[in-house]
Amino acid sequence: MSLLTEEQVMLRDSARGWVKANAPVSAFRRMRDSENPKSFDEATFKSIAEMGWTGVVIPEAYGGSEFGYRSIGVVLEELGRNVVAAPLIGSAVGAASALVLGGTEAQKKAWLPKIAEGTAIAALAIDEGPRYAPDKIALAAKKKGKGYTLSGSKTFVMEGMAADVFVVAARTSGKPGTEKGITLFLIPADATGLSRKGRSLIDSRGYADLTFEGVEVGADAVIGQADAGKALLDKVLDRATAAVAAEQMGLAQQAFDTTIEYMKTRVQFGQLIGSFQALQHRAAYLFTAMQLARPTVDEALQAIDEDRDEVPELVSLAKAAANDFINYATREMIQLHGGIGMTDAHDAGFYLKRARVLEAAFGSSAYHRERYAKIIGM
Amino acid sequence: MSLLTEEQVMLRDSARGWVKANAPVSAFRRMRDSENPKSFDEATFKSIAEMGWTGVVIPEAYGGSEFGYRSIGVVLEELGRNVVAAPLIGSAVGAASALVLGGTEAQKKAWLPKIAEGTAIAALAIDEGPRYAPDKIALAAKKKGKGYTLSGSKTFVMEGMAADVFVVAARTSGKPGTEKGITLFLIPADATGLSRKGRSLIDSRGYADLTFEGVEVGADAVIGQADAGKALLDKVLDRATAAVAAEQMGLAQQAFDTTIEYMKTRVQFGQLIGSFQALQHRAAYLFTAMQLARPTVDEALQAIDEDRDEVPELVSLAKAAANDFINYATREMIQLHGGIGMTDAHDAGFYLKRARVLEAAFGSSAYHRERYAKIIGM
Amino acid sequence: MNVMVDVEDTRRLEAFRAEAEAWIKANFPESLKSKLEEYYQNMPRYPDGPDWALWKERVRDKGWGTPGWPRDYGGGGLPTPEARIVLQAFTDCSAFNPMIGMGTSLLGPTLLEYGNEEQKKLHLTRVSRGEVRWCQGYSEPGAGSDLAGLQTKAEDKGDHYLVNGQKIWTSGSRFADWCFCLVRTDPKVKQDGISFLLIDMKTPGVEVRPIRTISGESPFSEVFFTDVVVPKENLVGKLNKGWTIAKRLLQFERNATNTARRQLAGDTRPLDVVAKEYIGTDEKGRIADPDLRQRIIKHMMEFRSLKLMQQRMLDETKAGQGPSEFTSVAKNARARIQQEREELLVEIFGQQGLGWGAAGDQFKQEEIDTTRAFFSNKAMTIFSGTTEVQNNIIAKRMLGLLDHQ
Amino acid sequence: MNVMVDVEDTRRLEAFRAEAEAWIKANFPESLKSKLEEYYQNMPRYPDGPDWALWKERVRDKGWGTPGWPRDYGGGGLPTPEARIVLQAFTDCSAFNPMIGMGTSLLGPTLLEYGNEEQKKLHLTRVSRGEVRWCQGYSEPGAGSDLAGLQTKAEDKGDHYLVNGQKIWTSGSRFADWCFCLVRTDPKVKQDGISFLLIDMKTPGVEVRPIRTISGESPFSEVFFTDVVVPKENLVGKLNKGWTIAKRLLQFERNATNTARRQLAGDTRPLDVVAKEYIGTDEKGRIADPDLRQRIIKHMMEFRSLKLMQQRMLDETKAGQGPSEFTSVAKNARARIQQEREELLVEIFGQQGLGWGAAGDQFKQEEIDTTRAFFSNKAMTIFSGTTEVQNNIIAKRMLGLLDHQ
Repeated sequence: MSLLTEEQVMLRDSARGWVKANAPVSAFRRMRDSENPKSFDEATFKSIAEMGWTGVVIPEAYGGSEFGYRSIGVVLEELGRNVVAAPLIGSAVGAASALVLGGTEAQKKAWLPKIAEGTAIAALAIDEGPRYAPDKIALAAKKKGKGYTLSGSKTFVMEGMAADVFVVAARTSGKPGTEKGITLFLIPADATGLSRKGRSLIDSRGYADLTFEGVEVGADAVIGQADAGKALLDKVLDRATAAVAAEQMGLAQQAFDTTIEYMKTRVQFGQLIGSFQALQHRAAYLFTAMQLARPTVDEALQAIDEDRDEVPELVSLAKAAANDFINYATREMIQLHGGIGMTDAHDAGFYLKRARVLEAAFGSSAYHRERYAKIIGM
Repeated sequence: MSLLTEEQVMLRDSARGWVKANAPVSAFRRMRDSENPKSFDEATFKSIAEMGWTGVVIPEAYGGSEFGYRSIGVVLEELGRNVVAAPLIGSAVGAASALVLGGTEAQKKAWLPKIAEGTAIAALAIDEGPRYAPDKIALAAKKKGKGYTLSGSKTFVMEGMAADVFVVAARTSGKPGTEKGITLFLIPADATGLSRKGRSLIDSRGYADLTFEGVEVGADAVIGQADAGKALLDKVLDRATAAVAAEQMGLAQQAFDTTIEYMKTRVQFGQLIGSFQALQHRAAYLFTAMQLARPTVDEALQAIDEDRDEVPELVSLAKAAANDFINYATREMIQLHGGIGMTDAHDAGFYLKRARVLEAAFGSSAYHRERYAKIIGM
Repeated sequence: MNVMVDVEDTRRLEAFRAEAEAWIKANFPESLKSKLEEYYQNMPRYPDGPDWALWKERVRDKGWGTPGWPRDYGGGGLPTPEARIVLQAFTDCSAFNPMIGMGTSLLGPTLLEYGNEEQKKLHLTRVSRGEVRWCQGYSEPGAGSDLAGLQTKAEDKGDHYLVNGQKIWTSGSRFADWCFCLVRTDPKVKQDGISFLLIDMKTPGVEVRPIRTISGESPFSEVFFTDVVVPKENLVGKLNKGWTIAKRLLQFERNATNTARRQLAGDTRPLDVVAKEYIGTDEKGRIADPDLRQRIIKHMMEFRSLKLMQQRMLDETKAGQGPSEFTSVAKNARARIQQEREELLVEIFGQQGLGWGAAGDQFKQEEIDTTRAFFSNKAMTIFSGTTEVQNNIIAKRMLGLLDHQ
Repeated sequence: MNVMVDVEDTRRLEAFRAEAEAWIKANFPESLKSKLEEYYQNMPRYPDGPDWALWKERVRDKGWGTPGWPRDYGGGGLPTPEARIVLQAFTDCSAFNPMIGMGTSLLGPTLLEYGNEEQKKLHLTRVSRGEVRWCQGYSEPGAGSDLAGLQTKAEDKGDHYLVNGQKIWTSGSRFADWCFCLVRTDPKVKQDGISFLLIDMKTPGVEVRPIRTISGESPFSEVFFTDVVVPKENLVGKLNKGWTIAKRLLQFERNATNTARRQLAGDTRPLDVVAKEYIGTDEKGRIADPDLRQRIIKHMMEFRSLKLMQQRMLDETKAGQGPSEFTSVAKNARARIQQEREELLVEIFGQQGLGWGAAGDQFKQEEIDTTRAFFSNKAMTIFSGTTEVQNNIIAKRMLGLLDHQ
């Protein structure tokens, strides 16, 4: 069944109501203009945590609601509509999933309740260069006594400047490119030898580059199995990727709605521009493309909730579809708004900018099409 | 200079006049309905030969006019406009080029005058399977005394049922895929051991599959250098490919013109369909695409006439561009004509059918994009 | 809780599915299995033979050709979920519904909404029992996208209508017994001068001329009406109010083509399998042509998206009412993707995908079938409302964009 | 024979080209070479400094800033082929034309056709000598694509016009001395109520407010006119006949942007080189990402087609007259392909292509420049007539398709 449950419909309605009341796009604009180093508004995030959305994939035993991934997708979509900036994907989906799926009881107890109540922020530290390439993890974690010493760097860590703790993908053996030898570590942001530096990206959110200079951690920092963490890493990344796709669909839906609305008010040549047939057909093509993209995202999230074998291919299908659609939708948004959309004073630029960042995050369409092809054996 | 010379403009005008007077599309329809096994009308071809178009790339010493490739392109374009069926590309361009570029004096004297005057038809026998893959020539030519014995097969030989003689690409050494070992042979259609069988393709032209069962030829059958014919073969194929692209552009131009004309006469909803803005923009996009494709074909032919080093990449650029454009133009032709274009009684189907055959002939866009990429080192 | 009801529902329906499949497997004649392709190729002409007659008889007796229609009209009288299961079960068991055609998919649902009791009783029963085949008299040479511009006229002659005019693209009319037809009963107004008339094809003055299409086949005809006498009881709905009925029927049509088996291309081989066979693989086992490979990947992913979208729409329909404007979105997406698929297949086959005539030692059946489908499916973006007309519907009815004021 | 004439022509022009290049190489100050990027980035503000002044002076004295204009107006007085060679030679010698701007490319050619003798003498001479910079007062908030819907009014006050209204997207207006402006002189009719007026930006009542765009830069401004007094001699052409002049200038504009250096992207690195650097290569030396590689190949081939098309148009223009509607085709093609190029580059750079702010140790100059160009060039399909407006022009003026009747 591809439709939302009653519970999910309620969640969507409450998220929609909250966003309308608390997070218009103008709030994001204010945050951006304030040049907040964390790149999100703390009061807004507090309110989000109070709504319970930081705990949607976390079991009740650790302070969450365990509504699941389709549910957090519903929330992210609504937030995405208004480009709400909040550390959810890295923390409440990505890092939380790592702990739920692979964490020890001690790790879970230490961090999940805090993540769920929004008092701690966790982040996923995966990329080591300009592109998403989880198969090429190189950051070295050398065995030292019972623990490990980490040396290397991570780049473009989403929500990395605000994070209290990192889930770090490192290499305990093997060469970059080999499956074996991946280990996930849970490392507090204040660990000795770990430093971070902010990166300004076009979407005005908080990204960080991390440098590990002989960071020493104990064996209790390992999440899941040491040296055989690839499967866990893949699961975590699939969950974070699907969450990104959900935010993308919300962003894209609003880009579409805003554009249609503009077509119904802007007059040129004595006519509403929405009455020009060439533009009507553009709108129809865009709408049709949206109807093709949307179910792929819902299906991927649903499949995660049902723990189906086809999760990896469905996630790649969803991310590629969401990437392509949001790229198309934001290009059309700018074009159909004409000059006004080119101004910083209009919101269209926010959608375009966030769109391109999310397209690159957790894999471009090229990455996911190739991954899909490999999975199905092409 | 990318424009036509005065001489070429005159050639174009005379071709245009001839086509209008002698070869309306209805003539092709009659030929098709007659199920002529040669798949072209002999009287029409005789008239074409009298116009001198069978000798455009052949030196004056052998009965041609040596106007060059840009000039034969001009003619092929005009013939392509009305889907005129005539054995020009394989004979008067492909095989003639092989002889001009690599033939011995004896070979030239024996065949070029006849080709030029249209009393003999020659054909290129290259493909050995469903796809154009000249790098994979396998047909074996084994040394026997001073001569060779050929065994193997050739497929989809354009104009092959009407041919009196074949230019055959064979392998005298090495494995399929290696550069060395290619030899071109000139083999009369009535050679012992050579048999042919017609193939019906959607464009109602004459194609043949050839079977070589121990066909014995002398050393004087070799065109160019034995065992090192790859460079000559490439040159011949580039010339034939560019000629195909020229026919494609004529075909596509007419598909476009016919469609625009229809838009100016067909009424629906009380309006000419050409007055609907959505269709106007479609026409504008199509026209713009045509302006991008056309110069690539002219430039490739011009470069051949000037014997530039960049011929191979320009030919691949031209074929890919012509392929893509004609595919697009014929799809739009069918769609914008609506139901009437789906009927056999309308000409649109002829354009669609010839288009898809020419797209596959001498390399798909995929083939030529990859070739282009390899040439420029991507 | 709703959840519990759902669970019970599901259990009951699963039991019914098992029952339906068992019945089909037990009753579908073995010999017809090989006729599957022929059946779909020749639609809407039925195959012949005693097994065929037997199968029709068996299905007729259960009313399963039209499982959701009332028993009074020869249907199965089943609730919607069960009826859907029966129809799905035909496909799942590699069988087919022997009653399928325009009678079951288009006229039936329309008459159920707009017909009077006599019309329903007479015509639906015949359709349910497979006794009568219907064709559609909608398009005319001058009225394609602008269907409401039709000119075939029906004059009131007191006790009957006198019909004169020409229809085109009437699929299956060569084998049809009856035609549901749009006719002009008032020339002064456009939409409001159209009526919906049922015409017996055996009436004197009806002439059918097949149209040969670019695929070489003749699945459609022109139908000429010359002084054709039609009894007044064959008018469906009110005089001059046929346009509303016509539009409703078009929704059923888009819905039907959206779920039509052959056009869903689910039955032919996956593109990547075909591509590997024709093109070969590189050292990593990938399709050897890198450019074509990327386009195949993209297409296959979009094809999967399409299937998910269709599932979504089915679920939404299940939760709501009948087909809506949303069918325009589905029709456009499916038609485009299907055409892209066939363009790709023809490219994959290379020159083997360009054969004309019958299959044999030069061209395989699969190749020839694909080439023909390539041509005939160019009509998918034209018939049942062009892509352009659907885009107008999407823009205006779904997105609320207005015409020039 | 024509051929012989062509040969002589070619020899003469080649000799002239050598001469022009020699002069430029001898006279272009070494220090300005590094300013090339800065110059284009900051257009239309000129760089400063003594070398800059020297270069301007040298070019001015030869009249080579406007080599094809009459010597009486400060131009070079050269025939068209020679003038073209001079302009090309600036680029080929890695120098630039210091007079370039809206005065040379837009106002100049327009005044040459429509200005009276006094206007030409005064304004063209100042432009040729680099003494005056111009900006364009065309678009208004309510008149973008529908330029003729403009509302800025100029009232006839006997000895002067009184101008009130607002212009937008006036590029370079912050540094401009004068503005050529479309104003409404008759509110009762649309196109026929527009006049073409030259306005001194230092007149009281003219206010310029920069607009920040999505790229973070402010290359455009709004210009407000409040009771601005404009002498009557500043009217170009006849009263209420400015629309014809305006359209002609738009053709010059499309032509200018079609050949503008920065937007031709010839100066940045080829995509495949960048891609290999950022993505790496596979075992066959191909760009390692097969999907992206195919799109890069396709783009690079189309980019080459574009260049061939531009060459063709140049040759055709040479053989015929000035810019025509064909510029609409060129503009649309170039704008689309340029935008695709930047979308690809941003994808190739990966997250390094998404930086905001100044270049430094985290983002290279090339990366930041590309990101900004990515944003600012989204305007290429909007400004100087949107893609949609150009498509209307192509459909109607070139293909002869009519409006609804």
